[in-house]
Amino acid sequence: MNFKVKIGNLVLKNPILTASGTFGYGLEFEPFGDLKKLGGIIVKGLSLLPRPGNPGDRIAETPCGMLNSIGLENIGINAFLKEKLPYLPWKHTPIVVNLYGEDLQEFEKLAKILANKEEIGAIEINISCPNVKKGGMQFGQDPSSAARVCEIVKKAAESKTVIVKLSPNVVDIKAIAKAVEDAGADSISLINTIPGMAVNPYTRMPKLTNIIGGLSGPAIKPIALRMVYEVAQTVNIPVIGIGGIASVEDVFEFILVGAHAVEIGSASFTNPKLVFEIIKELPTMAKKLGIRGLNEYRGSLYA
Amino acid sequence: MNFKVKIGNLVLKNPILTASGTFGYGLEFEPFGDLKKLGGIIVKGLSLLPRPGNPGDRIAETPCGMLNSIGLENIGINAFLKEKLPYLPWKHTPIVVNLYGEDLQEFEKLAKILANKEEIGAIEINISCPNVKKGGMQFGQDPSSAARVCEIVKKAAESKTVIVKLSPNVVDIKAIAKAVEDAGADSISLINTIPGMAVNPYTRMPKLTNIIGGLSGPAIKPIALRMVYEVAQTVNIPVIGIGGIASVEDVFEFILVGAHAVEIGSASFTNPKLVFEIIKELPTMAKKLGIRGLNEYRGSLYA
Amino acid sequence: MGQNIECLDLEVLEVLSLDGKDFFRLRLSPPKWEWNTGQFVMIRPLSWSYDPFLPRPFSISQLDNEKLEIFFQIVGKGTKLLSQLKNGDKVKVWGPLGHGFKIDLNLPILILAGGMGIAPFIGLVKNHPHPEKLELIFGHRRDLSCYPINELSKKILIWTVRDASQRDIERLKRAIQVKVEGYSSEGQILACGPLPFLNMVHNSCISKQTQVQISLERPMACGIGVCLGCSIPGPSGENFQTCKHGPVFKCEDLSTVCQQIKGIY
Amino acid sequence: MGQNIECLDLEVLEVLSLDGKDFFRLRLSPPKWEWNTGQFVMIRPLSWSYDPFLPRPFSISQLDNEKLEIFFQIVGKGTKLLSQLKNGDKVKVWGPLGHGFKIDLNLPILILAGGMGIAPFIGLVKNHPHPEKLELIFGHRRDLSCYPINELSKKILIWTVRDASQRDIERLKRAIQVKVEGYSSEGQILACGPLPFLNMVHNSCISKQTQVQISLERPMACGIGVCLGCSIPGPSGENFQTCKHGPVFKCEDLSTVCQQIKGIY
Ligand SMILES: Cc1cc2nc3c(=O)[nH]c(=O)nc-3n(C[C@H](O)[C@H](O)[C@H](O)COP(=O)(O)OP(=O)(O)OC[C@H]3O[C@@H](n4cnc5c(N)ncnc54)[C@H](O)[C@@H]3O)c2cc1C
Ligand SMILES: Cc1cc2nc3c(=O)[nH]c(=O)nc-3n(C[C@H](O)[C@H](O)[C@H](O)COP(=O)(O)OP(=O)(O)OC[C@H]3O[C@@H](n4cnc5c(N)ncnc54)[C@H](O)[C@@H]3O)c2cc1C
Ligand SMILES: Cc1cc2nc3c(=O)[nH]c(=O)nc-3n(C[C@H](O)[C@H](O)[C@H](O)COP(=O)(O)O)c2cc1C
Ligand SMILES: Cc1cc2nc3c(=O)[nH]c(=O)nc-3n(C[C@H](O)[C@H](O)[C@H](O)COP(=O)(O)O)c2cc1C
Ligand code: FES
Ligand code: FES
Repeated sequence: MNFKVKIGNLVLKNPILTASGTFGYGLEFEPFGDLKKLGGIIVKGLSLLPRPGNPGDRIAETPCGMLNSIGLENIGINAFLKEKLPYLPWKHTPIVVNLYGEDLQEFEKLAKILANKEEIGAIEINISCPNVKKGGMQFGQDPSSAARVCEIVKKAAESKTVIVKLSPNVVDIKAIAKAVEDAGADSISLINTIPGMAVNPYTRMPKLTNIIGGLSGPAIKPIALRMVYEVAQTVNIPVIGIGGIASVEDVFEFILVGAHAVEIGSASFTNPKLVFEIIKELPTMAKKLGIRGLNEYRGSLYA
Repeated sequence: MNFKVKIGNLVLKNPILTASGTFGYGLEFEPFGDLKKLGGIIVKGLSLLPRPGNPGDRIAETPCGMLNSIGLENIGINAFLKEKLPYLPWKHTPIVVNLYGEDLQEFEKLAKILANKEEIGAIEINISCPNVKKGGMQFGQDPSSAARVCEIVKKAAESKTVIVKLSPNVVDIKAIAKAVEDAGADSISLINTIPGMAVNPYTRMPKLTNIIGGLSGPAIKPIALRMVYEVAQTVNIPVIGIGGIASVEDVFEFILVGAHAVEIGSASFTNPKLVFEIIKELPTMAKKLGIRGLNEYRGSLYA
Repeated sequence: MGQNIECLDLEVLEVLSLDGKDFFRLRLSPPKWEWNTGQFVMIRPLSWSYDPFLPRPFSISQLDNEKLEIFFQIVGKGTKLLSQLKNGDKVKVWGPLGHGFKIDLNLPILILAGGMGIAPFIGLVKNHPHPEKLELIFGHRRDLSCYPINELSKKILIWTVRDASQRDIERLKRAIQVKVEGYSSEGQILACGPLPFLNMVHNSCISKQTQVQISLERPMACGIGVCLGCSIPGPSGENFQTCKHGPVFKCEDLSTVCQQIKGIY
Repeated sequence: MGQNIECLDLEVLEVLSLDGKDFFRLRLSPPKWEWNTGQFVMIRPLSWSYDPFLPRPFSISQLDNEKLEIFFQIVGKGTKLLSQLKNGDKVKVWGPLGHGFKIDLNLPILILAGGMGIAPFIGLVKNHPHPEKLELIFGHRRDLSCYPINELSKKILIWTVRDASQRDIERLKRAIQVKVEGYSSEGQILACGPLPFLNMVHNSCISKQTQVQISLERPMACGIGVCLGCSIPGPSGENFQTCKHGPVFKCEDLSTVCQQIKGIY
């Protein structure tokens, strides 16, 4: 069976991508499976300059999920291009770079750097990180600033496919999605983490030094599924579903509500072979569902 | 030890309340414990006229939580006053009525009915239900309409304590909380459920006939805790924490971030004796924490 | 009813697979309850963390001085975990819940059971003082050996129909229709099974103006009438909570539900 | 290192409580790994649903042809569940992870262990060809019988200090300071234990300009350098991932962390 999907100019051999920040720079997963088999690799969010991230404790477990307040620690775009990208199997599977800028200029510069790099398959703009002081989520909470970031990156990135990653911390996700589509996005991915908090009642300390972090994992799947459903019904560009996906059933649930592809996030921490296993299970699951391709299934929810 | 807390005119003998919609009209729990021991009983949301709620399937389990789209099925305020209230131990523990109106007039009428009923301890206004078409959450998403409902109920309810229950489906919960405090609310309770969705990939059906429902349970605790923390730092009226509370530790976590009291919700479905057990465990837990009262602990997070 | 509901931590005495795979008998240390056939319990093992979150409803299959027994099939996460319980494990159980069948031990009784719908009737058949008054029509998809049928008294009349194909279902339907007529005046009819099965029973009986008591399954969170997750529309507009007013209903009370079943399922 | 990491489903061979309560030895079917003292594994039983969600990190305590052994204490939900594993249960395990201690078997070695910090050293002590070259200072809160101390060779010198009170801690500190000086030039010092213990070791050694290898614990989600949850600031501003660049660090690489410890803990 054929599991190909098109996202902008990209053709993915299957709809399984890795969510930014949960798959490192990709190479870390070589011991666990053949990276070439992946639908695409989305790497850790990159900024112009290296960032140390937030100090102190920055992960905590919660019921069916986890909080993180990494604060976009990364090695910077240049180190990535020099030290990581050449070793990734970019000829065989698209490498998607997740970008974070503190302001519009930074986003523009980042996009320009990537515009003519043939090794880069697509750009995912992160306007939804809850863990940084500047930029991040605030771009993603208002339709017009979301649109502005998108336009600028789209122009600077020239022909590169641009995916805009939305924040769930909004009242009306449909309005943001529409604004971003109108601004020229090739695709929309959602959701990023939801602001949350955990404390230790005995030590009276917050579990994250930053106090507030982003919630991810199966706990948020119902919220993610609802938002993907709402957005898929609103826009005409492909939607990429993210949030708590941890099994091949979950993948098909997101496709059922209208997603073209999905990203596997924190669930990879529970089993580093998970993405590879899910890809192997796609044909069996499709057979169980009695479908011959993803097109006939996508968005076919009886509702 | 003394666990008394004051909410408006009410004195609760302990900070443990039951969340609306998860404790029926109270009497159903008589086989499981002594209702008089509760800090307070908040009953199922009541409207002017009886409501049948939404048709079809209206609950579904999710990772560490559940979705519901009951749609405020209830027997109506009059049936409650006649058939339930007299049998509740209102002399020994405050009965709090959760109110739902489709518009401002309905809220006003409901409040007037309750104003001079001595059996009623307080009113909790539900401006946050995601499962009804009119009223409900839309009142809770905008500071000025939230304030308007609050003012009207406060006036109509005369000297009754009024608690406003906030929706988590907002970008800035602090702004809503402030507006409601300024409008005269005696207390704020939060959070109500978060809109979410679940589907069956095999039957291609949404698990709720209504498609979208409200997410509750431990899954949402990190989000609830964060919002309670934000609101407790913003307002000077007592805050009541709700969301995924399932153990005595959870109770103290909410108090640690600033809550005066808490409501136990869906966790009661996992063990109908839970509220009674938690109340029994309060002294032991306080001892473990080395505290002599709630005042010294409340909001004492090292942050 | 409702006054004698109790919530207890019971001990697992035995978990036995009937087919070596999906069908299980779970025996728990017995509570001292007065109960009726058709009543049920909510079950949640103490070892469960918050995932799965909700308790699971099961018919009381047998309850005597030795054990509380339920009979279940693995259909998802929760039943899978129940099947892995070990002797000595503790489970939280509350019951007896709801209203069961109203049974007159002196009348002939026709039992209509589809698949796991056999569960509530096992104790009834085993303990009935006049088993020759009982007749059972049992429709099932899986091999007969999956169900505790051979435990039932030899004295009762059992008609089993394997309803694998559309033709089988038609056979089952005819068998039921023929039998039902005989019981219309002189005896009682009790039914339990999956919704399409109940729908068939309902339609067969309504058309013959025959009384039948039907046990209904709905998704449940609390089992005690408070979450309102299991509400169904009654014939005159009012709602019934399946867990409290049911799970056993009079046939005519389910007309609205049966009309909706096609829409829902 | 890093090239030979594997993720396997291993079988539980034994779960043994050392004190009948909180301290456990878990033996798993052995993978064929080359590994060093101080490396660790991530463990997640297949029976876990999504709660608890994350895997748990544990030092490799012993690994030979017969078993992979970890030694752990119940401190929360995850370790509680691990202690309830039964023989034959399957657990997902990936490793060997990170960088362990760099050990010269010909040099004298001083081991400084606090509480569960003894775990990584059990295999080292048992298998060391010249146990008389080893010396262990062991600070512990709980009764000595909780720890597998009596399994260790009689030939090695063991100083145990029960650090229950502030005075005990001062004694432990002095014992360490005195010993450390002796090893400054002629041997190696290895340390593992809770953060305040490591902080004390760090300060004692830094002040004497003594080299010590310290194994650090940080909250971890992935164990393989991708979540960046375990990052610590290195001495010259760059970040280290504890799971990948550590868990064993050179003393001087931890100066910034040790400065922060007071702030964090
Ligand atoms: C009053 C009552 C009595 C019951 N008695 C028995 C019994 O004696 N033996 C027995 O095997 N089963 C019985 N059931 C059904 C049993 O409760 C479900 O099979 C069980 O809850 C499924 O749990 P799960 O986690 O394995 O499945 P899930 O993973 O929760 O769901 C798996 C599948 O089962 C369906 N399902 C889930 N819950 C229910 C439910 N409450 N009713 C119907 N379908 C459901 C889901 O839609 C899904 O398709 C009874 C149900 C009720 C309401
Ligand atoms: C590299 C490494 C090696 C380890 N080796 C061992 C070992 O050999 N034996 C052993 O018993 N323990 C070891 N630990 C600690 C062990 O991982 C934790 O005790 C365990 O994860 C706690 O899980 P829990 O679910 O029981 O506790 P939780 O409920 O998750 O937490 C309970 C308490 O433990 C603390 N805690 C949680 N995770 C960690 C962590 N990763 N590090 C430190 N404290 C934590 C929490 O802050 C909390 O106070 C090691 C940790 C690391 C990072
Ligand atoms: C540790 C961690 C780091 C993350 N870093 C990034 C990031 O750099 N850029 C980004 O867009 N999203 C980041 N995310 C968000 C994920 O890509 C994903 O959107 C989110 O975790 C929800 O998916 P999940 O529930 O499957 O994990 C991070 C998530 C986690 C858990
Ligand atoms: C089945 C169900 C019915 C509910 N009905 C109401 C209601 O009538 N009025 C209301 O204000 N909140 C209602 N709620 C929301 C709860 O009171 C509570 O705010 C929410 O469930 C979060 O708390 P929890 O996670 O502890 O369940 C309902 C929740 C559930 C699960
Ligand atoms: S299951 Fe909750 S009301 Fe019936
Ligand atoms: S634990 Fe994930 S980077 Fe170290």
